[in-house]
Amino acid sequence: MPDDWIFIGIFLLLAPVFPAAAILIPRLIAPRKPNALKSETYECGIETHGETWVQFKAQYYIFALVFLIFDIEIVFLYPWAVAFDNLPMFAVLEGVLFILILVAGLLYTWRKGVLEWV
Amino acid sequence: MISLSYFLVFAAALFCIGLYGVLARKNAIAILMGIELMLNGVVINLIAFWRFRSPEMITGQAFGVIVFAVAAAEVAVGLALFIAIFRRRNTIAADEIDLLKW
Amino acid sequence: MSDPVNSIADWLRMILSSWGLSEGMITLILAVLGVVVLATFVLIVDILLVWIERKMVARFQDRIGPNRVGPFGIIQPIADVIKLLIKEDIMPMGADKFIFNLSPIIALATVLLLWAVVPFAPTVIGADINVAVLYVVAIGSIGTLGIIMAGWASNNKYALLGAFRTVAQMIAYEVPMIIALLIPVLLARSMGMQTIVAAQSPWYIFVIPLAAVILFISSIAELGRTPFDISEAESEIVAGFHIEYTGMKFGLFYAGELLHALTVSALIATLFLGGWRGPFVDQVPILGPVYLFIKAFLVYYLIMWVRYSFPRVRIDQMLGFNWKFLTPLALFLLIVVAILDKAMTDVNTVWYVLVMLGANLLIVWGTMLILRRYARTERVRIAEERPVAVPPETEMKELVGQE
Amino acid sequence: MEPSTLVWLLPVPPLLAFFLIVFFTNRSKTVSHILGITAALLSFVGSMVIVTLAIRSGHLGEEPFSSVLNWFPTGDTWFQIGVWVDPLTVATLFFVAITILMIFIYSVGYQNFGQPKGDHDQPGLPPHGATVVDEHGHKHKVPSIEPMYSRFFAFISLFAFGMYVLVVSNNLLTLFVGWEIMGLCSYLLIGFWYAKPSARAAAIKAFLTTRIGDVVMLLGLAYLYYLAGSLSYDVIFSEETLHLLTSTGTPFVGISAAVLIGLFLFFGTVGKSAQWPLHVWLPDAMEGPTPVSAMIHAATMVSAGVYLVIRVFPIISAGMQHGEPTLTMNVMAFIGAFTGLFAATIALAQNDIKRVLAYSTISQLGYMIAAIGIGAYVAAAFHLFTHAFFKALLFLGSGSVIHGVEHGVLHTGEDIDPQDMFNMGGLRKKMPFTFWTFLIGGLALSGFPFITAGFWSKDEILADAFAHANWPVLIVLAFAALLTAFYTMRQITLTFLGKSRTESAEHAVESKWTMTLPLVLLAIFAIIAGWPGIPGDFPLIGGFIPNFVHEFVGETLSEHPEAIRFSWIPLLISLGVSLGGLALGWWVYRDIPAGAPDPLEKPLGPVYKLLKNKYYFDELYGYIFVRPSLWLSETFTYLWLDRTIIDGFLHFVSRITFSLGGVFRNYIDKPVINGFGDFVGESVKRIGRSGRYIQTGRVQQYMIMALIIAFGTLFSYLFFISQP
Amino acid sequence: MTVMQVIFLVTAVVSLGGAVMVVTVRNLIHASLWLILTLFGVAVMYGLLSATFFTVIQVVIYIGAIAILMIFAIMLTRRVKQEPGSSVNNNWWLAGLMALVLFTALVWMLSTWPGFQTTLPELPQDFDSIKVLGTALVSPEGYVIPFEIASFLLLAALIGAVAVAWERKS
Repeated sequence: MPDDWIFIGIFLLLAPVFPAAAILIPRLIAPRKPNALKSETYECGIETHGETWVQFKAQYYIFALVFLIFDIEIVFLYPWAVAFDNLPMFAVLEGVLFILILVAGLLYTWRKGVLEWV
Repeated sequence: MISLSYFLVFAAALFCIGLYGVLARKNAIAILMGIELMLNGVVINLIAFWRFRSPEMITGQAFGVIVFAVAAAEVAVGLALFIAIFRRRNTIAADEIDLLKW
Repeated sequence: MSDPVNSIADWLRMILSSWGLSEGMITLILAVLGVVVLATFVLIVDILLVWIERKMVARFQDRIGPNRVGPFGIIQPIADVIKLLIKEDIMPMGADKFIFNLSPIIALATVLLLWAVVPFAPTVIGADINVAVLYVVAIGSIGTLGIIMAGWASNNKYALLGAFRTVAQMIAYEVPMIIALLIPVLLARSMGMQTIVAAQSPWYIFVIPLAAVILFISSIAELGRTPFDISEAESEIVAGFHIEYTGMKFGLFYAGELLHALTVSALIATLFLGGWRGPFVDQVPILGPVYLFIKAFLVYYLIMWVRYSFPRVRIDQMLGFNWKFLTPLALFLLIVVAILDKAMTDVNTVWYVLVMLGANLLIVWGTMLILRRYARTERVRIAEERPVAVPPETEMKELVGQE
Repeated sequence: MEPSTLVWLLPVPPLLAFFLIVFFTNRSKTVSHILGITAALLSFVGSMVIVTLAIRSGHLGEEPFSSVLNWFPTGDTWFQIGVWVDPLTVATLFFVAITILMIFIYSVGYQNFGQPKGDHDQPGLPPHGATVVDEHGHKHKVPSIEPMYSRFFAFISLFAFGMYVLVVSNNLLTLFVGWEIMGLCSYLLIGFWYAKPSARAAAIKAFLTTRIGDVVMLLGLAYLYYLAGSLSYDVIFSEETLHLLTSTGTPFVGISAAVLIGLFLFFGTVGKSAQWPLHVWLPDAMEGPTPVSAMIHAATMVSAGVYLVIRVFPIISAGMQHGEPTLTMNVMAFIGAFTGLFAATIALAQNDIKRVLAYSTISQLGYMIAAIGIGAYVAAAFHLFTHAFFKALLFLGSGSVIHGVEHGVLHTGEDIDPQDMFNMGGLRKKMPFTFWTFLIGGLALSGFPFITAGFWSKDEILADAFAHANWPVLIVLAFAALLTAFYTMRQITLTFLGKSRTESAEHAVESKWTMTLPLVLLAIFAIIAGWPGIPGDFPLIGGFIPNFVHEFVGETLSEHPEAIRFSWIPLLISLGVSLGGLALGWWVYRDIPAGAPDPLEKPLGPVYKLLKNKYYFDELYGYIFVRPSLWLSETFTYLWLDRTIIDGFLHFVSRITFSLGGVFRNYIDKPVINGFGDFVGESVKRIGRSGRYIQTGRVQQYMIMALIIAFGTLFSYLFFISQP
Repeated sequence: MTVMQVIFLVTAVVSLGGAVMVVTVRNLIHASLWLILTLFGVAVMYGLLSATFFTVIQVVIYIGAIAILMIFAIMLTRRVKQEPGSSVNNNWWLAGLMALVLFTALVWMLSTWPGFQTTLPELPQDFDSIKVLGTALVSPEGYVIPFEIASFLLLAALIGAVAVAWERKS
């Protein structure tokens, strides 16, 4: 078990090495003649105008929000699922209740029309 | 051999750095980041105490789970508030949100 | 000699221990070796995938596909790699260099990392950790981070827009994916891949097919492939978050996407198609990887089939499909499965499977009814007002007038 | 620390230096040569520690310092690599360490460190000199620094690594590994100025010629491993193995395995130590920079060949009943003696100062081989020992001479070969250090009686030949010794004595201390290195210093060779040949006017032409080796190895460091330093301002207030109230 | 110096350094990336404490969700990439002092506590903390009330956040 985590850790350390190598090799063999025109940001071929920092609609945030809330449930539901064997029906129903409360939140956002991408 | 002190000191340091962020940063989101750091310090404490003091009871981990939920809720609401404030006042610099003064 | 991987590992262990190395050091060295071997193997498969994908799309589109370089053009990917290697990589002005370089690395590394928990055989697995399923989710979310970093670092509003769309889509579809992953975990009572594979008699695809379907769909969305490829909708946002990437960096995104597809297939195969399970696998463990890859490539073929058969959906349709259909369905399925499973604690397997399967099919049927009604109303709504096409010559006049 | 552990560490520093220089510090010449010299110094110190420990522990022959590691499993046993320090190793280690260190230091001066960049130098060509303008506005041509300075140090570091590996290894395979590393290094270093066609050709020549020997040697190793099942010294030199080798027959009628293996291994030596017929590469190897010639082609690498045969002497002499030499030994005696004479004759007619030394090296190595051939184990080791010192000294001295003359050439702008002895003369006054040290070395080489080291070792070989009543060898070697003395004196006279024959020689100047210091130190060794080898029963001075070499090195063999008793004849012979040769040489060449031909040319006639063209051996071999090799050198070494891999990697490294610097600046310098400055500057103002209003409406200030109060109460509680 | 200590120290240094960067750098996106690094270090800490479930949860929740949320919020509340002016308010030095005092006080108090140097006890045999946690979370004598309340908390957070952040298109 600890060995497996050592493996994971080493993998975490080594996995970036391969793509990093793939990025570094071109630095050695690829030509590098940057010029102002070449490093213009690309916008369908026309000149770029305006600030890159465009204002985003709040809806992105809302989606991330809903996602976050549903993400939290895994903290509770995965142990619940793993421990399923030694749970009585009552405990199962508690889990179901948990889910239902979250679904209520989903229904609220739905009703409020947040999920409509406008 | 690694002992409880390691984790406690680490958690304390994390907590204090977070505190500094909360007290000193202008940008509200940065303040929120500081709060996240503090919460992490707390959870580390919980887990460390569970591991070192009472590994057979699960209390520490249960508390940690709850703290996770709280942190998530706090971030969600806090950021929502900042977005609303930004929409009204076009800034989220904490020291420009000072309508409540003498 | 039935299990070459472990016998080689033991042999190395013997040599190292005869050098008087400490046990921990040996474990470390072996782990490093394992990582390198696994990653290299996966990357080679990845290079092969380019060819397979291109051949497949060619077949779907009634072409021949790469056929010049090498037999059946199988050397084509190598040539592509070389080309990418010797292309000049351009850094857009105002880009955040470090993050700009970091994100493609993350994009490929995260996909590689997923293979750490894919079981190849009863005894061969990178790391048999007891939270493997969540590990998959976690690594996936890091991948999301890589995309957002790419979009931000490019200093290009289209890249940023594309990144945001992609991330919104990925996190949105992560919800049904998590729930769909939760269901096999619930049946197997564990998050460890080996345990889940071992628990699959029969394969979960026969027990909870709906979960498999949900996972399949949400995985496709996670991959950002057609029909969910608004992240690189050429017609809307030029190429998505990697618009500014050239040369090998773009190649890394591309390779990462392909490999991610295969990885997801392997995971689906592991969770629902019994992973390495198959005839004689207990006598000959070396068969395990073969079965696994057969199943994985089956799923991968399905993904490609979907990709080359469906048009792209609009972003609003896509998000709506997720929040209003997939997520509730997944949650409902989870509730049903949980209750049924607890209710049938001491029922023999055959009945158990039959009931579960029936429940799934029932849910599917119900869903179909709802969908049909929804589709009807939708058709009616669309049928009413419709944009009228402008006669071309007026357009021409306007254009000329503008001159 | 356990001695064996230290022995393991000996080869490490040069290897590290190599990688560090190649990968990281290639750009900075200073750092590079500091790295290289430090590595050499570390290994030197380690070796000296080993030597002292070895001499302390009385009976090193019985239990040498050794330790082994498993390398790869062979069936049920392991192939083991390890280190092994016995008296022979100690002696070799001693001179290897010293010469290597000296040459490292010398190279700093020789490659013109500290001189300006050349006007039109490019990598791959020797520096052409730079123009500097002094305060009066006069332009001067001065020597310019070697463009590939760092790479030079990287290469010689790698070479030092190879040599150390070879010396300390406890089995023939790792010895062979070090052997090959040195082969590669000599290739790289001879072809160091790869843009010179002659250098390229010489590199290829050296590489391929030695390869021939190595292949045969590898055959020998394989056969030996096949029979003995191991290559470790302690196994293959054990009684039963030797007996096994002698008893097993071979496909060749009447040749025992021992003889065959011995011949194979000896052929490797023939390649490495440039014995006839594979001697051709060594003179051309003088194309490399002079420190390389000194290091590789005098002090260490060619010595490695002799070291090998001395090392495997038990195999060579296996089956030797009561002084009856084996077939191998006869072959060696013949080839050694022949090479000794043959090379000496060629050396007579060479005008290039370095070539003369090269041929003398060949002939001296022939001496050692011949000594082994007649069973004079200790004498061979002894001569190897002393020869390393004075030959290194001579080469470095010649390098110094060339350097001085080049300086003159740059000054006068004449178009002459600065290595041709006929362009020199009268350098005695110009370069006193070089002259005296060179003189000492030359006398040692020609065996000047009683003082110099060369005399004792050479005399011992002759005495051995006499004692074994091996007349042909004795006569040939004696004659070779005469010739040696003759051409040595010829060299000294032409170079230093008389008056200068060219403007450049007039303007030659003494070299920098980095070059003269090693000369002086080596000169000291060139004298005293012989003293511990004075035979005990030598008249007058004998037994003054115990015949240490014989006692110590002799221990290496299982049965110690008994010291041969003193007799007057070999002594008189060596006295005669050395003094006679020296006198003759001086008399013939005492005053040569400028532009005059070699006085030997007329009397010898066609023979002289034959000698001058080295018996046309190059032309003979040219068709076999050089042509196919040119392609190899062009494409492989130059284009791929050099340009792509090494340079490319260095560019990559430099970029990394650059970006690192940026990171430091942004994340360390700016926030910390500047932040602190501002803090000190404005803190007073800030304090005043923040004290003004308590209620600012700013949440964070409220929090701070709350915290202050909370801490205050808490601490006051803890300190005052809760104290019992 | 056991392996565990080495890992711990490296992780501690990295994550604390990351934390410092979080509270110091101007660019908020960079701050959030540093935050992610720190959170990752904390995840490794959980791993060292053999709370592997928390390791993955940390990555999923904090890096996968909260960090993304923050980056979104940053994007939403910015018109220009770099805000002019200092990134900290006027009494940042006081804040730093507070943090320092608190830290010293904490360490001092902890160091006086006898259990400070507790060494690592062995985990009970076949102890699957996830199973136990799952059981405890929904068992009436365990944490069922916090469990359900947490769900309500999340519901409230969701509704509240949506209500605050969502403006109806007019």
